[in-house]
Amino acid sequence: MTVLDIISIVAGSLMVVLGVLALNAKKLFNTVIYLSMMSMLAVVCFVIMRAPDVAITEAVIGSGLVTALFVFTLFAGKKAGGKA
Amino acid sequence: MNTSFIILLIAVPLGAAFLSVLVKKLGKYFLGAAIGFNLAASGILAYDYVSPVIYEIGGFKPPYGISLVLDEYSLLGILLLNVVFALIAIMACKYIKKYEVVLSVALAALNGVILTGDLFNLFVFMEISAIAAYILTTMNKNIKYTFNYLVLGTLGSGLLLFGIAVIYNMFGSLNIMDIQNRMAIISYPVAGALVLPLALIFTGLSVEAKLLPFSGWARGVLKDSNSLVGTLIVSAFSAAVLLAFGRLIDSLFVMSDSLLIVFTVVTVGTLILAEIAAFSKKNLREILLFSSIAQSGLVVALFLQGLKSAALLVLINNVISKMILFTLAAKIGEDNGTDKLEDLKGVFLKNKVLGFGFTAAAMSLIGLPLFFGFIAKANVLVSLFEANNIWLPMVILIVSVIEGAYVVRMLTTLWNTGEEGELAKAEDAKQYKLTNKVRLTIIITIAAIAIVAAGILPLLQMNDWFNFDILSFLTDGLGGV
Amino acid sequence: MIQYFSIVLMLVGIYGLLSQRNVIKLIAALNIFEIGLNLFIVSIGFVKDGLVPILTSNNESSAMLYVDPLPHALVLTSIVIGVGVTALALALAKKMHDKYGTYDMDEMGGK
Amino acid sequence: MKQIVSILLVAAIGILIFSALYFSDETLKFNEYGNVNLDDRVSEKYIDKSVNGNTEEIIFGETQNAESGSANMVTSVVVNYRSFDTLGEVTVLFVSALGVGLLLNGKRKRKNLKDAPNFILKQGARIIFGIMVVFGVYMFIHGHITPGGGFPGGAIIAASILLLYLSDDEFRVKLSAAKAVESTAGSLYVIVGLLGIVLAGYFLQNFLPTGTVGEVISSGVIPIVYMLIGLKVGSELSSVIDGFLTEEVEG
Repeated sequence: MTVLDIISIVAGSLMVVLGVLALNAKKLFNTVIYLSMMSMLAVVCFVIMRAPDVAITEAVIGSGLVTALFVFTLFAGKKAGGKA
Repeated sequence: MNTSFIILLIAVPLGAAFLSVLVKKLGKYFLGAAIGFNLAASGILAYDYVSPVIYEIGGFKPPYGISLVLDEYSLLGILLLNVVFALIAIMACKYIKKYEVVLSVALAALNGVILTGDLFNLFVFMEISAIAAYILTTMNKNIKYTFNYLVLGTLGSGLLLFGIAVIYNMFGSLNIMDIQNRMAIISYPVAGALVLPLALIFTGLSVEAKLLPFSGWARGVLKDSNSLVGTLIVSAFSAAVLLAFGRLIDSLFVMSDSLLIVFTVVTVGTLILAEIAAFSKKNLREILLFSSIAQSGLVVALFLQGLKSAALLVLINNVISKMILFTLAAKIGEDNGTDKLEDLKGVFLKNKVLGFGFTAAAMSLIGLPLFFGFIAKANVLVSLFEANNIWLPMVILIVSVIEGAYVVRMLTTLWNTGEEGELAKAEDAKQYKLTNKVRLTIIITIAAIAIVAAGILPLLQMNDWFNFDILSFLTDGLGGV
Repeated sequence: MIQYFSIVLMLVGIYGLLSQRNVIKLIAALNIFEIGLNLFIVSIGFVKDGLVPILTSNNESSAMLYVDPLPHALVLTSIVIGVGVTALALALAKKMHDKYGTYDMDEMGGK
Repeated sequence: MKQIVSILLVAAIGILIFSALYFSDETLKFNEYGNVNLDDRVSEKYIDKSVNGNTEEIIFGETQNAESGSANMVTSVVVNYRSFDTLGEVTVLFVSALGVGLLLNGKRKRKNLKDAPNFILKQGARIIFGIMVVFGVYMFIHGHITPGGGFPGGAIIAASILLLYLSDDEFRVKLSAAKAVESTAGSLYVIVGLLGIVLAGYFLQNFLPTGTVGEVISSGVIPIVYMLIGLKVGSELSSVIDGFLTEEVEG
């Protein structure tokens, strides 16, 4: 077992836990944050699998822009006065 | 023959889409030009067709580069698709406003779905056409159903990609022909190992092909759609997806017996259940959409049995007649504010030409003699009997009775105003509207005449019309001109 | 190892799609599924002791052992497609929230 | 109840997938994680750049005029060998940006931020904006020698625009300009493809000399195409962001 194996096991299991948490979160905002954390861990996994191109793309698009879009959607909902 | 036309079928509509964002006012003309170019190009390709062509994009030979395949099968596909697409765009041009770009992209993507010889490229084009379809369905103003469609469609294409990834892991290639060759080299049966990827690909494609139980999106999306969106989805989109489905089944599906049984049960189950559902519905568009689901089931079931030619005949019949039926149904719904059968007694008395077009298409759908559907159905039954298959013809015949029942009920209601036995009078239908549009009338008439002609001419010209191979007909009949 | 987790992630995504009725959570479930799928595709290209598939002044020959670059290219495409679909889905969600005042699909009723 | 049913269903699917992938006793097996022989795969030739019959080893900084001049093999797959997929991919983003625009259409104005941004925040964000844009441009121009490329580069540009949106109450991208960039870049991509037909014979074929592997000015059309992709992705994502950060004007 190398260090990378251990990191990948930790990251992988954390991702599964975060995924379940995201789906069962009470607040929608937490869902989004868990999703973003998952995406960040996925970046770690991509680096472990020697895929820097994919890692950069996932970091910028997956955990950056997509999270931003989710958050903006939620804020728009809050403002309209409906319950989130 | 200039092989560059193959790629231009995709590149020109894409270029038109990109350009029409720049000059918004000219969007209509760009779309028209793209459709016209595609019609002409597919005509030229058909006219010059001699033997299968493989177009290597980027100049890299397959399997390394992406290749487009133009054989009899895809030639038939692009002819059908481009003609149907053009007709729908002309008939429903008042809805196109603001959506020209989406339609151009959809045209490019559907051509790509039919032509591509690469699995991942197929996924990309499926996804483009699906996204175009999601955007088009927002025209219905019922966003909840569009969202349903989006979620199911994305899950489906995800599963398709999963299956493609497993195939790539096993065979190390993404080119369909190359995978086929690599399967042939392996001396032992590959069916066992292929169960998972084939199941994933089948599930992924069934979402777009509207097979049960993945067709939950279709009802919500189609039941109040207008004559552009609904007609495109039940004819053009479904034709392209089914053709891609057929190509994959033909080349990659090496199935174990149990897997074949599962797939057949799904498709035949779709056929039976959807026809029963269509029988129980009271609204014109709902009847048609369930009938469309049922026909998809039948086409895929025939592909699974290896009867490519029969499946293609059913597909053509379904696409052309559904185009007419759904356009008119959506138009009736729009003119009268409802498409409930009970409220539309005798609506065709207001406009007999359109009524006859509708009737011809409906007759062809159920396969009455003298219509094209009869040739298709006879071919299906004959080729199934030749393959020593007894139970599937039985199912098809029983289902045809159900189909016939609801189509006849639909037609009698739409033609007949009063009580039974009374002669229908045009005055009784006064409260309905079915406005006359010149373009619509001309196209419907021509299409209806084409259906009848394609139903009669083979009977007169060919001795073995019940055993008619559409693919070789295409090369001998058109290529040899 | 990552491969097992990626499949489990996809299953979590499917579970979310089956069990949730909230629009935002459905989109989140789709994203979880996509992350799992992307990890899976990259993992099928991983070669033990393979190098990053970029020629540099340290790894300067194509004869060395590299990981498979093709799945990386596929995943780049898949990520971008994913963000396109997610943006469209979120725009739909925003519209639905404007119309019904809620993100819960059950509360939206038949209309 | 629904939860339990879905858990059971998912568990069943999971068992099916795992048993088919890892526990099947067929001779043709799913290659397990890490145990992959690239000689069985098409990508072997992508690494050696030998699709068109090259037999020599590719050496960084020495080999000239290879069929694909990129040192980054992922880039050579994305922009040379499978460029058509990439064209499809930018089309996906194009259509969905268009769809977002159509859904959130109408006359729109900026949404007010909760706390009005102060002077330091505004100016600081502008400085960072410049650095980010330069980094994004660097990324897509160097896509053929370093990791990155058109998509992350474009996304970084979009992120820098997002920064301006968040730090400045009144900032708005000129949507018409974004559309113009997007449309021009997309059309130019198709035109590069068509030039391939005219100059080299096939759509999207490379028609420029590929130079020495590893140099900045090399690899034929790759930097051009990646620049177009970067601009296109950047402008598309910016217009998507604009759709989400504005609200319809009442009445």
